[in-house]
Amino acid sequence: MTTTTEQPTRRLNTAKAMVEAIAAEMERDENVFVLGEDVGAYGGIFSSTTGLLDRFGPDRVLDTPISETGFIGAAIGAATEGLRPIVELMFVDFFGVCMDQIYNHMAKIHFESGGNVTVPMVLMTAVGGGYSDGAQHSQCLWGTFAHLPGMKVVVPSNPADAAGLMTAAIRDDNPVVFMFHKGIQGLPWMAKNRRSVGPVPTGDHVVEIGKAATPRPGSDVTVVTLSLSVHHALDVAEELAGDGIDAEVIDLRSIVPMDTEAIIESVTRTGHLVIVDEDYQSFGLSGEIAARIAEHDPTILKAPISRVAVPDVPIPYARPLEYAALPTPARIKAAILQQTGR
Amino acid sequence: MTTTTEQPTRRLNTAKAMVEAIAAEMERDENVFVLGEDVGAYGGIFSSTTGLLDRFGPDRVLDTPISETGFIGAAIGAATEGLRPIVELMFVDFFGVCMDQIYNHMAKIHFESGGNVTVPMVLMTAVGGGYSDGAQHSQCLWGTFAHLPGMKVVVPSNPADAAGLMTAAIRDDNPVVFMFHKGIQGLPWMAKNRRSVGPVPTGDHVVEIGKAATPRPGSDVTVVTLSLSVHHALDVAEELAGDGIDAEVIDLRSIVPMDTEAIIESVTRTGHLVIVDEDYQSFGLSGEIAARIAEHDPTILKAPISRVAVPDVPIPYARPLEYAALPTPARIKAAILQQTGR
Amino acid sequence: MSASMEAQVRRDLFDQMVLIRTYEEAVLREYHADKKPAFDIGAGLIPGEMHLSAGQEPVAAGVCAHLTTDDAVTATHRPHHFAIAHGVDLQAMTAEIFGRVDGLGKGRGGHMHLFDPATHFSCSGIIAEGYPPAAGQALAFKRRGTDRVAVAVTGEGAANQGAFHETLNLAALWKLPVVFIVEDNDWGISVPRSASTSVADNAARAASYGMPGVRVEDNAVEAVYAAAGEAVERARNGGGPSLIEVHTLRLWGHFEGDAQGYRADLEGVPGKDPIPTYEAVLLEQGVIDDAAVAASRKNASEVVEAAIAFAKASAEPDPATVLDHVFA
Amino acid sequence: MSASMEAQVRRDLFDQMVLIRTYEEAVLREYHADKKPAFDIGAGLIPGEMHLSAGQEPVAAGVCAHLTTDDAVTATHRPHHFAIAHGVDLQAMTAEIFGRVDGLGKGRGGHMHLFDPATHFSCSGIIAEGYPPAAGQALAFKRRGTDRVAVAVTGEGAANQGAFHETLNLAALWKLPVVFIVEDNDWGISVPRSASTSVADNAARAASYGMPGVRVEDNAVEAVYAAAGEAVERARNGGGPSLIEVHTLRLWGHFEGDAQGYRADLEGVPGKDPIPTYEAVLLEQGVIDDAAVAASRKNASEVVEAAIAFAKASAEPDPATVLDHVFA
Ligand SMILES: Cc1ncc(C[n+]2csc(CCOP(=O)(O)OP(=O)(O)O)c2C)c(N)n1
Ligand SMILES: Cc1ncc(C[n+]2csc(CCOP(=O)(O)OP(=O)(O)O)c2C)c(N)n1
Ligand SMILES: [Mg+2]
Ligand SMILES: [Mg+2]
Repeated sequence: MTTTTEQPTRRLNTAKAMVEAIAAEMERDENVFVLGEDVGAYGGIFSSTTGLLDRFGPDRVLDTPISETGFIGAAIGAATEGLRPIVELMFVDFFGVCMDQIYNHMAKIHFESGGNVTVPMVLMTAVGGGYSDGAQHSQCLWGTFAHLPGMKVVVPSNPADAAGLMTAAIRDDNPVVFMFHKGIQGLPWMAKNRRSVGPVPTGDHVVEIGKAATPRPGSDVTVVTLSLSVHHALDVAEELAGDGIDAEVIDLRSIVPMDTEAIIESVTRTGHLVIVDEDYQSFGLSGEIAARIAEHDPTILKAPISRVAVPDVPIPYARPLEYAALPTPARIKAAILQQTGR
Repeated sequence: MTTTTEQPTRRLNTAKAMVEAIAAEMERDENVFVLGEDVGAYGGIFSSTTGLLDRFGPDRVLDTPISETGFIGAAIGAATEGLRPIVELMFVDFFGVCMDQIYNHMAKIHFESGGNVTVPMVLMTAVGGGYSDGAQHSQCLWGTFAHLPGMKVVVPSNPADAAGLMTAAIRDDNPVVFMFHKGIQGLPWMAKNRRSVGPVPTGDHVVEIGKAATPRPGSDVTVVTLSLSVHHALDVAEELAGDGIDAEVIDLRSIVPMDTEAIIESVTRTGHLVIVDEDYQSFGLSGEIAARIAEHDPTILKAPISRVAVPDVPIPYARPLEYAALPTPARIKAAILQQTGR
Repeated sequence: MSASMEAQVRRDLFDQMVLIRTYEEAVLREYHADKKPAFDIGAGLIPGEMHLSAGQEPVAAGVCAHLTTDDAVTATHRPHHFAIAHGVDLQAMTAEIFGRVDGLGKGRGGHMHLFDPATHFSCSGIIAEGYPPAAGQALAFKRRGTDRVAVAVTGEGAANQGAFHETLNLAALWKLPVVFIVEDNDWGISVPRSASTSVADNAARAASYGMPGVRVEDNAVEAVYAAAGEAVERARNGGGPSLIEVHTLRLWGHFEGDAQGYRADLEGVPGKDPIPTYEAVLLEQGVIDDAAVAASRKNASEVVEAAIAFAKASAEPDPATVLDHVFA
Repeated sequence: MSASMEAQVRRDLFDQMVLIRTYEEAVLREYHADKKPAFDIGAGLIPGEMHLSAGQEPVAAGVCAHLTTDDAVTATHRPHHFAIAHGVDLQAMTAEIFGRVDGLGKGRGGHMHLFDPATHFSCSGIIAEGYPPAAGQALAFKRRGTDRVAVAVTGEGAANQGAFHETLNLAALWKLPVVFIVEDNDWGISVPRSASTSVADNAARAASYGMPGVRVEDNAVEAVYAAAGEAVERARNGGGPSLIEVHTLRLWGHFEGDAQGYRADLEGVPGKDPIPTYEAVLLEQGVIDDAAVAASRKNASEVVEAAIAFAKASAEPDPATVLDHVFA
């Protein structure tokens, strides 16, 4: 089900890759439609819907009032009637105004109905900091969503995965939360990670939800991460390769389901684990990874694990503070060095 | 700062202990007041405010409309002006309609103001299942709150702690989320845990937030838990003591801050860890405990850890299903036996 | 108005109300049957919170008389009257309330979480949060070019929740075929409407959204029927949403076990029961006779007892299936 | 009305508007100064989203003229005009926008998170979520028996958020001393009010809560002043809350970097600038002369540049302090 690498590719940024995937599904299935704030003429604040209004018209690309409970709830109702909405929550930070629809309804209706009602929808939302947007506009919060059962949580790190996971999410009969990082959209108005543009397979490109990728194999230490941090980890790993440190980088791609096997397989080989997570450190992703290892076999760890995450502080505005909180390459490097005893 | 055991005590159920603590602080400080749905004449759906209206009148005990964003937000604004509100969210399950006020405002204002504004308030809320109240009225969700920085999270298991932690919470200059389990309130209309009534010290009884208790010391296995599950763990530990298994039971009492030292000290001695958590298993409390051990020293674990939590399923309605999901004594016992190789 | 109403419609409204009441009385009986002598909410064949709709039959009967099972209804924590009036299979619904495998949700949902795709019925235990999905169902109906409508129900207490406001604005803006019902039974648990609502009339709030709003007084089933008829018609014809508030009656406690110590008006309540009132009117006007009343009750009783028997005969879910149905 | 208004009040309104505009122009300059040639939101001395209030000066000036720093103001993601008009220390505010240690929040908050206990000023980047805390401030003022009032500000887009509804109901129910302001600048980012709001007038929504509502047209500062005067007076005298919607103008983009390609009315915008308009009226009526205008601008410029210089001279926070201030 995952990407066939033989397919021809074209180079797109992540935003464009998402849009293309959405457009292809809209072509394929008239039940697919998009709604959210500024998804129409504006094309999505983070360019996740650019051009869709022109292509599909206002009946299938709906700008909404600033009523997240109202319109996400409407998407849920529409999904229970067989439509396949893609609804955007502009920043994940706004989940607090509409979480009841998300976790008590979107995520539970299928279960409460004993499987009789399906809720096939995608809730897409922008995550991440690094550009001084402050404590209410810079969070990742994937741990918050992953803790609550009934929704898949997908977190791509690059254009090809964004496209392939978006396609998978739209075709999934379950609610899927699709969290894209602003820093890899390739936005013209934000510093771009160089990997925010990359090859995207043409044709029917689907990335299976639940399978991690290993963009860099290695033998000395396992770096488990996701989203923008994948690129920081890869940059650091490349740099340290010159010093004879061979770091493996695992890109989780989704955390519900999470590819526990891939993590355990890698750590069993390397014995060293660094978790890099742009979400808050405690009670989140890094803990869950640690627990799955500790449940499996704590002796695969040759040293205490390292967590490079946001240290339980709201994201500060001022750049020096924000970058002290974020999982920067410098912090990742320090953790790898510590793991490898250098 | 914690309970002096020499103090004279009286026997109260947990609900009454909470009410007494609130009343004492209302007497002491006219800035303390209570608001929420049905906190007045009804006395709180789970008896957390019984009698307060009669004692303090409608100016200090305010029934609210069913507008959680509105009245929790109002409590926040009042707190920034120096009042000390105790605001009740009737069931924690309803957090989704008001989480923005809680986590983006209550929990962040102090930080965003650089420490210039304080938000001294208590958000108290009922948690827990076990009486077939279904997927939207049976959750614990402490992991959700603990993941988000800026609020303390207190989870008492018995009358004395409920009183002492409530007093501490009201006097704390930070927002404190106070999560009380319905099953230990001692409600006349619900099956009572026998320990829902217990001795409560009279006089100025404060339990420091952040310190775990060890209601049962032991040497073979550490059971880390909180809230209602403490009692199941103690019951099982007592039973297994007859079989020569000496289980230590740690009652966390608060998870932000969490008494990591107490956990590590114990596991270092026993080498075996069972985490019992009535919240969802993944991305929550059990993970965080595992991570703190793995960060400290994974070799203190002589065996893979055991998690007895809700297995990432919405709480089912039907009793056989609900009890298959809850951390029952039977599941706790099985985990301890597995840890101890029996 | 009643004079001109067809006798059959009036008889149907009466029968519907009788059926609902008979059901609620049977649930009441079963719910308490094995919670004696000490009430324990978690014990017995029907555990958990139980919000019964006795007294509010006129609302469900009057509204649902205009619907087919192609239309959608989203109800509240107090959902039985609407489920019954909308034609949800009574046996599957009852089995769900008993937590059995033949229940609508195979025992996963329970009394506040009844989902029936066959009749597009659903409900939610979270205040006012059934409103937004109803708008979405209406959106789906509209996009598909059908004339189907969605009905969304909430209480007067819930009308102060943000979701109420957001959904009314959205539905009006998009001219969705929704009929919003507010059941004003004067109470939100222990809080009277005067302590929750800054105005006397939620129907008047419809003006905030540019939609028609009416308030039906006196729990009058025929007035509900008339108002709902207009609103459903408008929605079917592309005229957009409407709001109907009905001043109804909570005949019993908020939930079972509620002693209602807070309720000053308690003494007058039984006298306001809408069913004897309506029965007397219909008898007086010769629309029904004593035999018809007896037949109505007998039929209701048979149907209800069959549903209860079905539920009791259904198996309890196997604990080994606890992880089923989290994902499709 | 303007004829009868004291000349000094009118001059003060003008000066206030000039000060605000001068400030926003200076922030605009500094914000873009080091983001050239390629705009990068995260770069430069002032990073992050920047929502400037140019064009909306009449609202803040007209409302805050009735307040003292004992009163509270909660503003939005677009907070500068209200902060300035309410008397927040300009230097500490500017230092915060520059992310410096002498800022209101020691660099933790930023432009959308300005908290000033000295003037009871705060704001929030979450739509409409400043409304509920304002009600709480008003509750505190009322409980203490003071005549202080709380002003809560939001945009017309935000008026469709649930928090708006909940807070208006609560404030009306409890007769809290709040004045609710809706700044209708026709747009919520790229969405025109016709695509977000089912009615033409948010002031009319006040009726849903039994509170007075007025709409001020034409961005008219003196009409705002008059309406706010009444509303503040009512609140101080125990008359409860009011709602004022002002039809104002978003002179620039939603945030800096917004090319406004979606905005059909763009051409006409500069001509609607409220400051030259008001200046012309006051000049014509002899309330001010050219010298006064020049003095107003010069004073504003000095104050603003001093604030910017102060901010630039303030130190950046030490990364080692990143964990400070999470808890008191
Ligand atoms: C968001 C939310 N808040 C609170 C509750 C608890 N609750 C359940 S029913 C109820 C009262 C509802 O009153 P109303 O809307 O008038 O409906 P009624 O019970 O009278 O039918 C409350 C407060 C809830 N279920 N959801
Ligand atoms: C709950 C929430 N939803 C969405 C946003 C993103 N957002 C920021 S400003 C804005 C538009 C606000 O429009 P309006 O209320 O009219 O204020 P204006 O910007 O015009 O001053 C939006 C949608 C937000 N900050 N909070
Ligand atoms: Mg009611
Ligand atoms: Mg606007």
